[in-house]
Amino acid sequence: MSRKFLLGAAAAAAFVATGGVAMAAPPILIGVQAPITGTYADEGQGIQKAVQLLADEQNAKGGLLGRKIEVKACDDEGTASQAAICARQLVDAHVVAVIGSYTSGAALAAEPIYARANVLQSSDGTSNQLLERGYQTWFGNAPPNSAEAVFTANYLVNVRHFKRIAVLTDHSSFATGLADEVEKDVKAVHGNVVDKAFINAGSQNFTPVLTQIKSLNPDVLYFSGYYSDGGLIRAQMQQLGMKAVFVGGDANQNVSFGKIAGSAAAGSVILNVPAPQDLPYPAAKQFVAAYKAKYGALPPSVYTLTNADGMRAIMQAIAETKSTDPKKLEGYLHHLKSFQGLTGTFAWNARGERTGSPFVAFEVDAQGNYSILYPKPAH
Amino acid sequence: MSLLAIDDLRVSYGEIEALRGVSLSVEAGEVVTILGANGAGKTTLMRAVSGLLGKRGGQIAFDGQDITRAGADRIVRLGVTQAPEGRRVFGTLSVLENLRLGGFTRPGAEVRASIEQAYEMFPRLRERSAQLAGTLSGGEQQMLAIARALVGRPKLLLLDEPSLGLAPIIVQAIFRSLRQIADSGVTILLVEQNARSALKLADRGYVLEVGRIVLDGRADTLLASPEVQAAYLGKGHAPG
Amino acid sequence: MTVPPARGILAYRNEAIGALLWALGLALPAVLDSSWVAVAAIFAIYAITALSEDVILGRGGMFDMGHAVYFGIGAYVTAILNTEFGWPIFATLPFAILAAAAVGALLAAPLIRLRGDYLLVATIGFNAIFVLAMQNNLAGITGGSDGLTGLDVPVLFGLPLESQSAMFWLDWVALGIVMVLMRNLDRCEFGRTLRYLKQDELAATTLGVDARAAKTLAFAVGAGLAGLAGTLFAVQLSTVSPTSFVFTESVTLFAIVIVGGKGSVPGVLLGTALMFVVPQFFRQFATYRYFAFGFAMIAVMVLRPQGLWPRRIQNE
Amino acid sequence: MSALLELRSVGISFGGLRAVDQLSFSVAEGQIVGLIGPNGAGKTTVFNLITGVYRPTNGEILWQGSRITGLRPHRVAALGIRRTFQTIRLFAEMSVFENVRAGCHLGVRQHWWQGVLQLPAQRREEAELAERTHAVLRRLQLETHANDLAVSLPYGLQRRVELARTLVGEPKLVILDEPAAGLNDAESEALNETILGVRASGITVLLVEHDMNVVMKVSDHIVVLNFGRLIAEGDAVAIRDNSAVIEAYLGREDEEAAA
Amino acid sequence: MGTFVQQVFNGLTVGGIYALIALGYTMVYGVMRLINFAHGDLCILGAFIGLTLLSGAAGSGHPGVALLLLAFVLAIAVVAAAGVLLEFVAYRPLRRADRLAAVVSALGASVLIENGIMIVWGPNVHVFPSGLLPETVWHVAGAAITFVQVLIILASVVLMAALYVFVHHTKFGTAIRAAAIDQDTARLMGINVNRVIVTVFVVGPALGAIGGLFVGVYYREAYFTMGWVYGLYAFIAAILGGIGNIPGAMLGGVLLGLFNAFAAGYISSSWQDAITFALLIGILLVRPTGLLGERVAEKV
Repeated sequence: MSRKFLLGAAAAAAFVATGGVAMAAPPILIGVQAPITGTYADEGQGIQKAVQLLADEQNAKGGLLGRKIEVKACDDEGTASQAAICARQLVDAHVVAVIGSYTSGAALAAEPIYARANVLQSSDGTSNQLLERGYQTWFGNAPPNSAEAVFTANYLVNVRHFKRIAVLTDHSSFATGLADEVEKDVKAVHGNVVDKAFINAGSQNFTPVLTQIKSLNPDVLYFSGYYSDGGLIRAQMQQLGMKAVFVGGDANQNVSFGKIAGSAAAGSVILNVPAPQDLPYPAAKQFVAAYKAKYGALPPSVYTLTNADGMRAIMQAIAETKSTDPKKLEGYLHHLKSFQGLTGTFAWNARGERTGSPFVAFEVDAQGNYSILYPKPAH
Repeated sequence: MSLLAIDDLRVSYGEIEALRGVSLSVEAGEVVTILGANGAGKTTLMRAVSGLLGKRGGQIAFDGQDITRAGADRIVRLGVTQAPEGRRVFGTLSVLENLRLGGFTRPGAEVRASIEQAYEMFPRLRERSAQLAGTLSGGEQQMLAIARALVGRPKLLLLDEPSLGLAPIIVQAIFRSLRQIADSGVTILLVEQNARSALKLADRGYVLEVGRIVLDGRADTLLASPEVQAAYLGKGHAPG
Repeated sequence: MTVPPARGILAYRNEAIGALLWALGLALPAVLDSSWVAVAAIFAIYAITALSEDVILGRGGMFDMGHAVYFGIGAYVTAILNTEFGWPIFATLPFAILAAAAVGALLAAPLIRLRGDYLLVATIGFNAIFVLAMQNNLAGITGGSDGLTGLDVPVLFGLPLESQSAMFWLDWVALGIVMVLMRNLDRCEFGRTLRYLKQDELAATTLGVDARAAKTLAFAVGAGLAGLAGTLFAVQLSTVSPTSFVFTESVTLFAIVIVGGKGSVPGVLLGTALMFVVPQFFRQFATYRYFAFGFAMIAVMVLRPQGLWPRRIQNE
Repeated sequence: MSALLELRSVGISFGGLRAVDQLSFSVAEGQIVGLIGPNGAGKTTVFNLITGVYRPTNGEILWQGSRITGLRPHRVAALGIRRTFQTIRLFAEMSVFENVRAGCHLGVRQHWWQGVLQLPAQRREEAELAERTHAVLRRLQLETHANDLAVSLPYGLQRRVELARTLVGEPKLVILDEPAAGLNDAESEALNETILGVRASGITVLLVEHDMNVVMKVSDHIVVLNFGRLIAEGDAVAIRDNSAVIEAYLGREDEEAAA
Repeated sequence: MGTFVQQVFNGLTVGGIYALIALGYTMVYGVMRLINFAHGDLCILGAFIGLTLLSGAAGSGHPGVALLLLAFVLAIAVVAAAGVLLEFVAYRPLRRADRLAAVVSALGASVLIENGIMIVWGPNVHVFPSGLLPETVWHVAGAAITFVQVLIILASVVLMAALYVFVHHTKFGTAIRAAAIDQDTARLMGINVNRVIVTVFVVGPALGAIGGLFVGVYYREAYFTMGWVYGLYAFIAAILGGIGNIPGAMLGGVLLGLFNAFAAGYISSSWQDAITFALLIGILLVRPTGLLGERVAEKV
């Protein structure tokens, strides 16, 4: 901990001691660490906007504990070195909690700094390494790869009975991790993986890889990467006359998927926690509407919403514990039985992993709309 | 009125002053040569006249028009072409393409006629018309450079060191061609190391030293002048 | 045009100012909060990397646009030896330097025949290959796209350098040493040999300069210093992943040297400050930050084509 | 006198063009040998073959009786062969002193790491190098220009700096490529003295030159090339009267140009 | 067999796009010895402008082909204007400076344009409207080839042939080649070199904008960082062919497309780029100035 921090703490203590109660209470600071520029700028800006939106809504209702919420954003550009600097800046600004970052790599570089300073961190990062060090301050807000992989393997092998499964991923930490787990879990349920191939995210030209996969005659192509590539892969599959079903991992769920895939989108399957616009939860619909009203566009991806859930959970913890003491907040979140998120009802285990998210399989229709394919809706 | 009139011309490269107030004139139909040691500013003068260099002061007038600040392309259009030092042919273009570029500012039909004339003067170029200029020998490249400048139908032809680095026998041939060009009525301003041949060709001459004209006069006078003999002709080496 | 005489007072005055500024820098942790100390520490690390790039690009005149490779090798060697084999950080340092230098020499040997822009593309190619190799979890020890995490804190004479300030001092001392080495490089035959080669390779070889050996050595020295910086980087972040060593990082290092001034130690330091530290002040304008950054790069080059603090022509 | 340098049937082609063909001649120790011929005859190519810039396609080059064919330039330099260039190649951003000191490169014994660490032995050597450099500068009357930027000097002086740079390395053979190019007649006469002075200090000289005033006066032996082949060799008198040489190179003696 | 033919067509399509973009690199390099690192971003700017026009006009009832042509013309015009502006602001002042200064200025311009696109169009992926062009698919020797692919391949061939004729068989084209060899001497011929440079900065970005629009039409998406990706590939294509050499850029682009397709298809998709780069480096070691580049023998 730096000298400055100690000085700040001393000053704060002195402030309280001299009866600063009569004055306006200082705001509760929430940090956002996200890639606001660079390759992931859309996701980063989405996270920043979502958190700001939630803070504004709460402030309109009088804030929390009688204090305003103030959001401090820091651009980590999606790189480790900038992430580490952001983390220190946010810690020095005395934030209570930080939402972000978007990429596992940036979250990883920041994680120990938040942990040492006792600042809560809620990110959509799903890399296992985020959990390995057992920091109490970590709260993953996206469903872990492991749970998604188990669901995916079961869906591909036992529900759809695919006989020849091709797995495709990009080189990102998240997508390779998910692809690896899916491959492992498919084999565990005695499925047949005929190929595991890679694309370069953003390179757009996927036909060479797909041509090769086509020659192996798979009946399904599972893609663990992101929607901007997924939509193109789907379109290029159709162009090449591939008959295989397209099944995409959660990162394919985005309004743009259908637009990019165009007429090819119809029949694609995407596995994820239920998306807000398809969820019965009024909160989700209301949030998406408010986001669109304020920023003129839909959130870029489901991760905007999972991070929003991180923010909502922390606000809830502050409200319920009537405190901003990190120890109390951590305890509250770790012991929460079920959190009503925008992206489903879930909780956190001791490692800060998101648990209990129900996965579903969506089918995309020709208009790019989603309908739940599996499990069949109860009603 | 002189065809070319240079008055108090000053040119610098950064802090180094290459020309420190040069004044000279060339009348229509004349051959004028500029003598001087290496580094005296001869090439700088030629490049300045052609508009390749900015001027710090002074004035250049051609055919009654001020061209001190004119762009190189405009000066060519007015009728001043140059065969630069070191020949500078476009090595990866063919001989014919080089010649055509020489007529870049002229109408097509005229260029065809000019190229024909150039081929008559330098028959070797016709033989090598399709060859890449870079594969020519040094002497042939010099012929090409001169021919290329002629295709532009100049009123004033600037020649910068046409004999540089050539064998004596080629130098003789080049000077014979220059005589022929001069006789056809083209005004020539010639910069040359080979002072004796240059003065024999020229009507008048100037001696340039460290950016200044130090001597000028009729060519035969200069050839006989003891200063010129001492500095530029060497002592007592008779032909043979 | 006369060149200032050899080893004049001027030459020493600049050195004295440099030494003084470096010494003052040691006090930074007393006046900055920890995030700015971290910025200063990473500045020192990038400055070493940029100086090492300058050995190849500025002094050697070889267009190396894949320098992040050597930086990355240093970082990965330290991370692998520490996390997989449990070596103490400082024990990994010589191996990080040597491995980076060896790779530099190995890649340089065939490449230095290539001129200018062709060398540039070949080094870009190596950068891409390196990043892919790390992402593909080469030999199962690079950790794939996640990279490697959980590096130990370096321990010096039984003293753990745990705080950000301690890490900063480590980086700052390393920067000081590298600055002295760069100054010496200017004054020895090896440094002069690089200048001969850069200004006229043919003339140099006919004077007996073995161009291939000297250029390979320049690559090895530059790469080795980058390896040193890589170790410090791994320590600072306690995590190493492929994204820190991608091609755009190499481009930034390349630009730092040119913006600052090739072959000039103060220039390269200034370049690092401009390209790395200044943007830190503008985080609140996140969206517009890099738009302005691009504009600034153009402006600096147009106004000062030789770089902010160009190398002086002087006897050394 | 034994041959210091000998070319035996040396040839090289560039893209089908035979630049040098079956060329044989030798340079005896202590001689000044002139190499002349029309443009494109392959004179500079011969220099590039000897100094290892080009590798011959056939034939061999002998130095004091042993083969040096295909050695790289720095190895050739290490034998004691130094050269100048047709277009002056000085180090543009360096002073006269630094340019000339560059010629000491092969005499430097320090390892690169000694230099980078500035060890005492290295410092002593630096002082020695400086002294050697100053000695040559004095000899060629360049001392007053030592700290001037070499390329800012007048042309004639630049040629002399280039020569000083070859001499400081204490060579056995100096190869001069058109040393009189760009010099006026007065300057080239001074050059003759310099070349003779070099020979007097025990260094063999091989030169290419168009200025007959130089070649004929200083050369002990002249080799004439045309289209890459040897067409004549002998002393100045024999060459001047050789009809093949007159036809290919010197031209009719009706004008001053043959000089 | 079907797979092989398919890979060839895959390679040719992107190869054509790479070649169109590479021409801009090679032309600018030829005349100015400058690697215009902002070129890729200019091309993608073309895609964004085309996209905006098409999205605005989609559903207006006008025929797709006419709209597409209009979008092409306007995008080309804007991008060419941007290219000229760039030359004027960022490169012209540096003509006589160290060439690396201009390279860094170009890198700055790349960052500027890329982030400018982000500010104007936002950081999201933008999608081109569908249904503008026929979605016909032909089956040739077991391979599926779409209308858009054929259009791109044919248009690339036609444009490249036109450029070749312009540069090698017109008076102004010869002037461009002359200026590329020796600017000062070109001036002595009466050639206005500034006009040549402006022409190069019009033609290169215009072809690049077509390449960028083809990317948009083929993949129907555009995002702001795309310029860097395509710029790099096109630059590599230009180097592969021998930078400064126009037929070289065409050859390099097509070969790079094919390399990529075969590397991904037949060797390993996870090492696709590494294989491509290794092949590039291998070629450079054998031919240090690219496939069609001039062997610069240094005059001694």
